[in-house]
Amino acid sequence: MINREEFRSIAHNGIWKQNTSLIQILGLCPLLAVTTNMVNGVMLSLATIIVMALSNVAVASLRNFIPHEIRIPVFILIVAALVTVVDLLFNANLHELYLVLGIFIPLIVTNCIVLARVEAFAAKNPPLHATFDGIFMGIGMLWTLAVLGGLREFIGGGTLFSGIDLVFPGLSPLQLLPADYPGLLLAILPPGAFILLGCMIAWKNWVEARAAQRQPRPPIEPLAADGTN
Amino acid sequence: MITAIAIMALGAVVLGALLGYASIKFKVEGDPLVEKIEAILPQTQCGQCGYPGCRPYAEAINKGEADINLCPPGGMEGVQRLADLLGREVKPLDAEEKPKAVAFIDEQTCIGCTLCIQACPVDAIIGAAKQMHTIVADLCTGCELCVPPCPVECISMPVIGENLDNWKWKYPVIELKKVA
Amino acid sequence: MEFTTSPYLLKNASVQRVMLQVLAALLPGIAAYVWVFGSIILLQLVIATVTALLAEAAMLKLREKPLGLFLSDGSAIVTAWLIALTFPPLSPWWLIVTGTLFAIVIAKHLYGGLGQNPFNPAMVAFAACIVSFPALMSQWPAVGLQVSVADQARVVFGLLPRLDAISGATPLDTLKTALKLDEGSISVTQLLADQTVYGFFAGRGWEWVTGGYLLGGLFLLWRGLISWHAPTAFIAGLSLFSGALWLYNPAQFANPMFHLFSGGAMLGAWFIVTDPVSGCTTMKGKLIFGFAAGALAYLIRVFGGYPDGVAFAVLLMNICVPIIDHYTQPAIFGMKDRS
Amino acid sequence: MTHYLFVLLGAVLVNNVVLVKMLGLCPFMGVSKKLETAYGMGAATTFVLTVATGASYIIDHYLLIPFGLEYLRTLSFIVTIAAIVQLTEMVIQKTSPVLHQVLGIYLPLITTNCAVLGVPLLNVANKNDFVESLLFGAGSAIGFSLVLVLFAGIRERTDGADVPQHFKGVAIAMVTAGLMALAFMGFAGLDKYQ
Amino acid sequence: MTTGAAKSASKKREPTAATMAVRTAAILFVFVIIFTGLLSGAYLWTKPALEASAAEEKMKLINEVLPRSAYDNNLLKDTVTLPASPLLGTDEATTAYRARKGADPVALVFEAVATDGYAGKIRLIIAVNADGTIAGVRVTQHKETPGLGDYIEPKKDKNKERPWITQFNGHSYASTVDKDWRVKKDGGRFDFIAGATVTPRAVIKAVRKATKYVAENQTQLYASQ
Amino acid sequence: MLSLFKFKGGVKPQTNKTQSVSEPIAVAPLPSRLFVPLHQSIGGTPQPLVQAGDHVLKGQMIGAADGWISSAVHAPTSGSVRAVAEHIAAHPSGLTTLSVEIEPDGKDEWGERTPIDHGAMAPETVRERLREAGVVGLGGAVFPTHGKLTASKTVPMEELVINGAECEPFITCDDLLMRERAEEVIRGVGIFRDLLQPKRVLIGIEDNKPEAVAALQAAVAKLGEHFEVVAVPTRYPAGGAKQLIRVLTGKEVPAAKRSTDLGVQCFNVATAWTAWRAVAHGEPVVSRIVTLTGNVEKPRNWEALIGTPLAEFVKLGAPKADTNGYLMGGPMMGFEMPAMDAPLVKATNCIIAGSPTLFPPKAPEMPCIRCGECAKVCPHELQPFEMYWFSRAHNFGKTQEYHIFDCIECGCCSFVCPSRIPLVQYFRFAKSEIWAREKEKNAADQAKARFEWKTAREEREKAEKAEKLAKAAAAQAAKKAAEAAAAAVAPAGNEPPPAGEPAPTGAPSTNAASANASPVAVAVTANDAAPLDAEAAKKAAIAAALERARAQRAAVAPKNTDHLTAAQAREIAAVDALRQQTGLEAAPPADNGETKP
Ligand SMILES: Cc1cc2nc3c(=O)[nH]c(=O)nc-3n(C[C@H](O)[C@H](O)[C@H](O)COP(=O)(O)O)c2cc1C
Ligand SMILES: Cc1cc2nc3c(=O)[nH]c(=O)nc-3n(C[C@H](O)[C@H](O)[C@H](O)COP(=O)(O)O)c2cc1C
Ligand SMILES: Cc1cc2nc3c(=O)[nH]c(=O)nc-3n(C[C@H](O)[C@H](O)[C@H](O)COP(=O)(O)O)c2cc1C
Ligand SMILES: Cc1cc2nc3c(=O)[nH]c(=O)nc-3n(C[C@H](O)[C@H](O)[C@H](O)CO)c2cc1C
Ligand code: SF4
Ligand code: SF4
Ligand code: SF4
Ligand code: SF4
Ligand code: FES
Repeated sequence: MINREEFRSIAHNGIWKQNTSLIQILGLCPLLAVTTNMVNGVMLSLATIIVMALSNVAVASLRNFIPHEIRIPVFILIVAALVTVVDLLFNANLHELYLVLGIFIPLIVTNCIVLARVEAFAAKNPPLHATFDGIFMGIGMLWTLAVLGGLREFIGGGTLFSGIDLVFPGLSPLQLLPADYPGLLLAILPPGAFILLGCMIAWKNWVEARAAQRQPRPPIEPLAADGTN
Repeated sequence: MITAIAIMALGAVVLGALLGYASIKFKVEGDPLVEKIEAILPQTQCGQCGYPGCRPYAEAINKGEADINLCPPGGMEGVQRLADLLGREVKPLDAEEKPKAVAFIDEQTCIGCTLCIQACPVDAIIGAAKQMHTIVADLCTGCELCVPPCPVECISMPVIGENLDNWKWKYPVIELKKVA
Repeated sequence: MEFTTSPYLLKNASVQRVMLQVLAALLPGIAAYVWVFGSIILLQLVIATVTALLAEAAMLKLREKPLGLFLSDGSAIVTAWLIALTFPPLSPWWLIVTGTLFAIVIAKHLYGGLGQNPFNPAMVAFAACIVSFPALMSQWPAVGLQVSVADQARVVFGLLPRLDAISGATPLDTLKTALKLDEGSISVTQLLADQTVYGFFAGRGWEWVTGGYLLGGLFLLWRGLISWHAPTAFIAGLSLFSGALWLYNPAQFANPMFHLFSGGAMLGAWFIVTDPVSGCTTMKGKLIFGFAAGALAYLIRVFGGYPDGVAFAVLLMNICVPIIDHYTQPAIFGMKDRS
Repeated sequence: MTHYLFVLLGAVLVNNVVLVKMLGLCPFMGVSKKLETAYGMGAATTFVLTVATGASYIIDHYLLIPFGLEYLRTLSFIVTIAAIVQLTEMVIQKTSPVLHQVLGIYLPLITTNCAVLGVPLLNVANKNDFVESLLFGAGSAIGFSLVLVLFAGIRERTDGADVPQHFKGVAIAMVTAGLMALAFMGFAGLDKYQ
Repeated sequence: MTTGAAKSASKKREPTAATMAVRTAAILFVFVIIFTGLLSGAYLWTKPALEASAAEEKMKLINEVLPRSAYDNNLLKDTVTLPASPLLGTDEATTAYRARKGADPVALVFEAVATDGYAGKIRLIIAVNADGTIAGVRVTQHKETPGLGDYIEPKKDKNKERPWITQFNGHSYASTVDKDWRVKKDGGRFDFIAGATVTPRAVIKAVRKATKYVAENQTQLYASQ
Repeated sequence: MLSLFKFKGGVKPQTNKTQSVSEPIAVAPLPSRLFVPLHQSIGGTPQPLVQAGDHVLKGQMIGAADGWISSAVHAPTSGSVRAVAEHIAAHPSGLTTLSVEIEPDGKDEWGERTPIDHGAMAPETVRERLREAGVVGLGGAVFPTHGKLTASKTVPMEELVINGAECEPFITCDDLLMRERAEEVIRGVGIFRDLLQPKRVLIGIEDNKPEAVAALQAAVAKLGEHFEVVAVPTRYPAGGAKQLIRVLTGKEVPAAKRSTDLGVQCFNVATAWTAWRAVAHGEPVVSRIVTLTGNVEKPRNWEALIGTPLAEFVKLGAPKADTNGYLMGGPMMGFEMPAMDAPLVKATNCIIAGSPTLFPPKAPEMPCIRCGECAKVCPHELQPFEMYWFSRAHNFGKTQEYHIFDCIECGCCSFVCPSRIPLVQYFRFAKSEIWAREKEKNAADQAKARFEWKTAREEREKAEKAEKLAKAAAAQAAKKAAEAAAAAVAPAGNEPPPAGEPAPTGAPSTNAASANASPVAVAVTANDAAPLDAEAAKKAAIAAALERARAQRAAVAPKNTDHLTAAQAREIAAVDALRQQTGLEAAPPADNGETKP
């Protein structure tokens, strides 16, 4: 099956090391287009996670029956069918959110991450690994979308969780800044999305650089490192 | 539901047939990428990459079997250019970058066994059996393949230092760092 | 010897000298501005300058560059002044500060600071702010405003509420709004006959300010700091389009003089499309850059969503600069007949 | 006639797929490091996108709508697009090695370009007729190529700039794209006369 | 000779174009059957929910302009087609919904378009009572400047108690004189937000023309099938 | 009067020439030691002809020209050779070069001098004499003069331009030469004229040297020549060959062409003078006029021996106390001498003592603000800021797109840059990187070709061995077959293939050219004459490989030399010459195939 080590490496890859948005720079359209608030971003990520997990399973299980020449059309067929199912589910159950997310639900099909993972991982690995890969890649995407969405709505309007009522009808958004905060609208508009994502990538670079600087040291205090684990 | 399946199946048959047909009809041999990769490799033919020459290494890279950081003569710059070409991540070189050197045969010691001639991949050594051999420095790529076969260890690899012929103007910037 | 390579002789020139002359060239325009809209602009200039220098210093420190050398080059001050001059004089202080920070930090220093920014920092500030705060950015005080400078300063610092009475749309904005009014209820001709809007040959009061910029621009031209190509082409682009539509229907479209001497046109022509860093560098490129910027500025002014199009036009052309420069390389010595 | 011109120009500038509609961003970021490759990608995308909008329109109007199968849109569109892409690639590879050198490596990437599926879907959403659909498709593709090439031009230049360490590479490219999007906001409202 | 031999050998290994076509088609066929089947199943399963949510969406909008208690018929079934009209600002036929209580007409819910918004068309849904007064107006689609002209949407309006768009309630074409159908700045009765007068002007104009349309055509509208 | 043309750009730095023209040229005293570098001109490095301990006479050849583009070197005075060893070069790198160290015996005794009458001799002989006499361009480029004295075969020679512009600040050696030795200069020009047969001879002198103009005009009149002496406007770099040609003739010589392609040739006045001395007096180039100026008490021009160490030379001018270094050449294009024992060479026209007041330390470099000043003054109408931008980013491909090899390194751009960027240094850096890469690439191509050849040869040898075995077997089989069925001819006809089959494999499949070529040859030979088969196949393969090598070279060479500058071309010429000399050029396949036992 899957051992702890593999699981950890898959999780680490998905969430940080091979993060789709910050490292692979894939799946940018949903990342930038729907993150006008956090809720949109999270919900679209959830949809993507479902599609990714399912399509990874499907491809990983069927991989031996798919001839090489038509693998791309078949992969796409599988992904598209799953996406449409998710699309129908959203439409039926979360109709208003469905309207907000618009064509970005069907566009999960062309989300490069999905196909990239299917090609790069699912087509070469057993189903269980593939499922986890799909889920963790999705989680990696989810947290970046959540952070970007949160940043954008906070800077743009001083709120958090706006649009939550579309998912949980009873809840209402948080107004974090005073109501007379003028709001830097730019953050919510396309330019803001690009610039803030640029800053997030720079932040990730900075974190990595700092980690790399510290790395050579470990041998000095191996015990402490063990202790924290 | 039946119409849906029928229509999609029809589409599938048409597209599938087209694709299958085309995949045979329009098949092409060879891969131009290998040529491009090979053009970046330094052609030292030294085998330090673990492949018998630059071409096999290029093919291995193309197939995804080999990493791009295995060629020491190409140096970091070679890795960088391969990474650019292939869209892969730049990795540090998997060995030390050596200063450029050429082989030198100590003519006093050479016994004319011709073993080095056979080893040299670029025919940079001239000489006949039982005669003293010489290395044509201009042709020598510094691959060191001739060193091990020599039974009397007369081949050394002196480093080519800086001279008026290979001297280069230096990068002028003294990076402006905070002075105050 | 301290020096390493030839040439060992250098002309006595420096970036600081260039920037100081640009600042000097802005003075006539500023004087007219004070005369027309009051001295509150001086406060805004100070706010912008201080913010710009602080932001520049902070960024230089973060990037470990020599502070003194770059702070004294004056380029941040040029940017700051242009921001202050393009923002409404009664903008709240934080608006100017936000704009300036945006210009210096994002548009300039993320690209490596002086000389390396592909976009005009001052125009980035303007565009970012008008997109974010359209209401604040389109309200100008009426000419000959009867409010004391002290009270105006209070407005700027938010101690007095913003009085809608003291500010309104600019002549350009009024014109544009009029275009949208009921079928022909107000024609441009009527509007331009209105003395509160129209002065001698352009927006009332604006003609003097823009005239001041023109004077400054001619000074720069005389000093050889700018070439004639970009400003002339900009003016040509703007005049050609406005002139054509004006001839087509003078009741709906204002005359070229109005367009040239209202809003940011003159400042744009002489100080903004001439920005060496973010503009084209070849002569042909400068002509294309200027002409297209003028034409786009007009289209955005009249048909687009924003009252003045100079900033967007310049930014749009900034995007094209590398490509234009690439395709307008002059023939070099000995290669002329070939191309 | 002017209507169609406005549709085309609107798609190229005012509603630019990349900077306004935010579609096709991955190739926009990925294939813009060099001017040459940007031209190649632009050409390939323009071809596929235009063909895809036409094909999608036909499928939608002559297969899906008559049988009430609108829910199969995504599926049928994307499978068709994938097949078109793969066919194009194979044909070009065989018939014109030169063209394949130029476009070859970009073609497979197009399948995962959101714009290629997004534009046909937008056509459906906007109820465009056949000519409008084609123009919208071509306009979007031209808009994509245009900003891609301009972006590549700027990136080649900023490559030489002294960008702060952590912003080097993609981060500064994102900022550049942001400022380009800001500039393109200047076109806002220019399409209301159409 | 060797190459020839190699060629024929490789031919044996590789299928001909025709067989390959058949094989690919078959495999794709199988996959398509499976996944389209899956998809169609999902569709049939969710279909009722889809239809319900579409209807619910429409009703939700209508409920905003017309209280649910005001009528008792199924609006969505009692419709009339309005041809394109300059008064409505529409350039294609639209559907109007007729609310009735018992047999009495209560109100007409229909679409109108303000053509001269600051940034393009503003789409409205308007409910006009049978007596000509406005029951409610909502904006369904617009491109006005966010943060400036978008206060016509109650959600974006800072005034949550009495959003700007509710000012129309109670006005009617007959009772409100022409001069009053203007923003206060132009001497009318409607509020506006300084710095963004274009938008309210456009909406007011559109609503006025729409009520005029209803006033002129009321009887046919309720009568026709 | 001739109507002058203009070149774009250029600058007007302070000329600082008056200091060193008040005194006439003086002959510098014999130094205690001379270090004569063997490599003093463009082209092949001369081979040393002397050894430590040899006694030499003044003018005796100590280094023989190596190849056609190369020039001989001579002993500047009589004395004994102390060593032939590495000595620091007059070069910005501070590296050493093979030099002949001579201890003068103080007699300054000439060796044999054989004047010739150039009018009575074949042009080749005259050119050979110039080559033997070490006459090289003294205008700065030190290109062997005889190499420039062949008119183009296709373009008629229109103008001969003589460069007396001397546009760099501080330098006055040509000025004084023209004033004092005008007649000999004009006679030297006469030699060039006779060799090149131009329609007109134009002598260009900057208009800030009226005395020189007058002196040359007088000499021209006196000798009854029809040379035009023209005063050209003073503007740096009016003395650049291409600028002067432009000003005097209106022609623009592109970087990719030689001026002879446009029917023009250009020589410096001092070159003309040395040519006259070499021809009419048999004196090789052993000394030259050097301006010693700058931060010295006694600026003036000296006729100094080649090889004089800098330290001994500058003493003549009494440098002031705050002197902090010495420039060779002018302040615009010169470089700082790396050490006080570096020698004067043929290229040394001027030594400037520097001081902090004369050349203040450069203010810190700022980033380029793209103001375009540099483009305005660039005489080659380049875009220096773009070249700078991409050089700085190590993007060398782009620098070439912006024509970096058209840059003549005149320094005008650095001179005006408000950001005080050492632009020229960036360009030099980029150029040397590009050259280095080009060299590496050529080496790689060569290595690849040779490797392929070697692999092919090995395979062929293997095949030959196999073939020999097979043939033996086949012969046996044939014999048996003949015995078994004497009447049957058909089987014998069918037999050869197995024998012939290895032949095509002998041609490596990796190699298209030989694969195509050899089967043809084999097809003919294999069936007709079996015994000749091996020989023929081998020959065919060799021929094919030769052909391929030639084709490859033809295909590659033009690509690499397409965008070469004159300087690069020179470099290649030098290498080519070297190759030809060592006989390696033609070597690859054939030679090795044979040397192999
Ligand atoms: C960027 C920008 C966006 C604007 N958007 C709107 C808008 O959506 N609706 C509107 O009525 N006015 C808008 N305006 C304001 C108009 O240009 C104009 O100033 C205003 O409508 C005039 O009305 P006033 O009489 O209230 O000043 C905008 C202005 C700017 C600068
Ligand atoms: C910028 C520049 C300035 C030059 N100035 C002079 C000069 O003033 N006088 C001169 O004789 N050669 C000058 N030269 C050298 C000439 O280009 C050219 O090499 C020379 O005139 C050819 O003659 P020669 O082969 O006899 O040296 C200069 C070269 C350059 C690149
Ligand atoms: C291989 C080679 C051959 C040359 N042949 C000629 C020639 O035939 N005629 C000529 O005028 N110059 C010839 N040149 C020299 C260049 O033209 C020379 O660099 C230039 O005249 C010197 O002018 P300057 O400094 O501008 O360098 C040759 C250069 C090379 C490298
Ligand atoms: C003629 C001239 C015009 C300039 N125009 C601008 C301008 O429009 N906007 C700006 O931010 N800086 C301007 N600058 C200043 C400077 O170039 C600018 O700060 C750089 O873009 C910063 O790298 C100008 C400078 C000069 C010399
Ligand atoms: S290590 Fe490099 S040079 Fe050596 S054989 Fe491998 S690829 Fe060629
Ligand atoms: S001589 Fe020796 S080191 Fe040089 S190329 Fe041949 S084998 Fe390599
Ligand atoms: S003169 Fe200097 S600052 Fe101006 S463009 Fe040239 S290199 Fe840049
Ligand atoms: S050094 Fe080169 S780039 Fe600079 S001015 Fe001279 S020729 Fe032009
Ligand atoms: S997510 Fe849209 S192109 Fe990648």
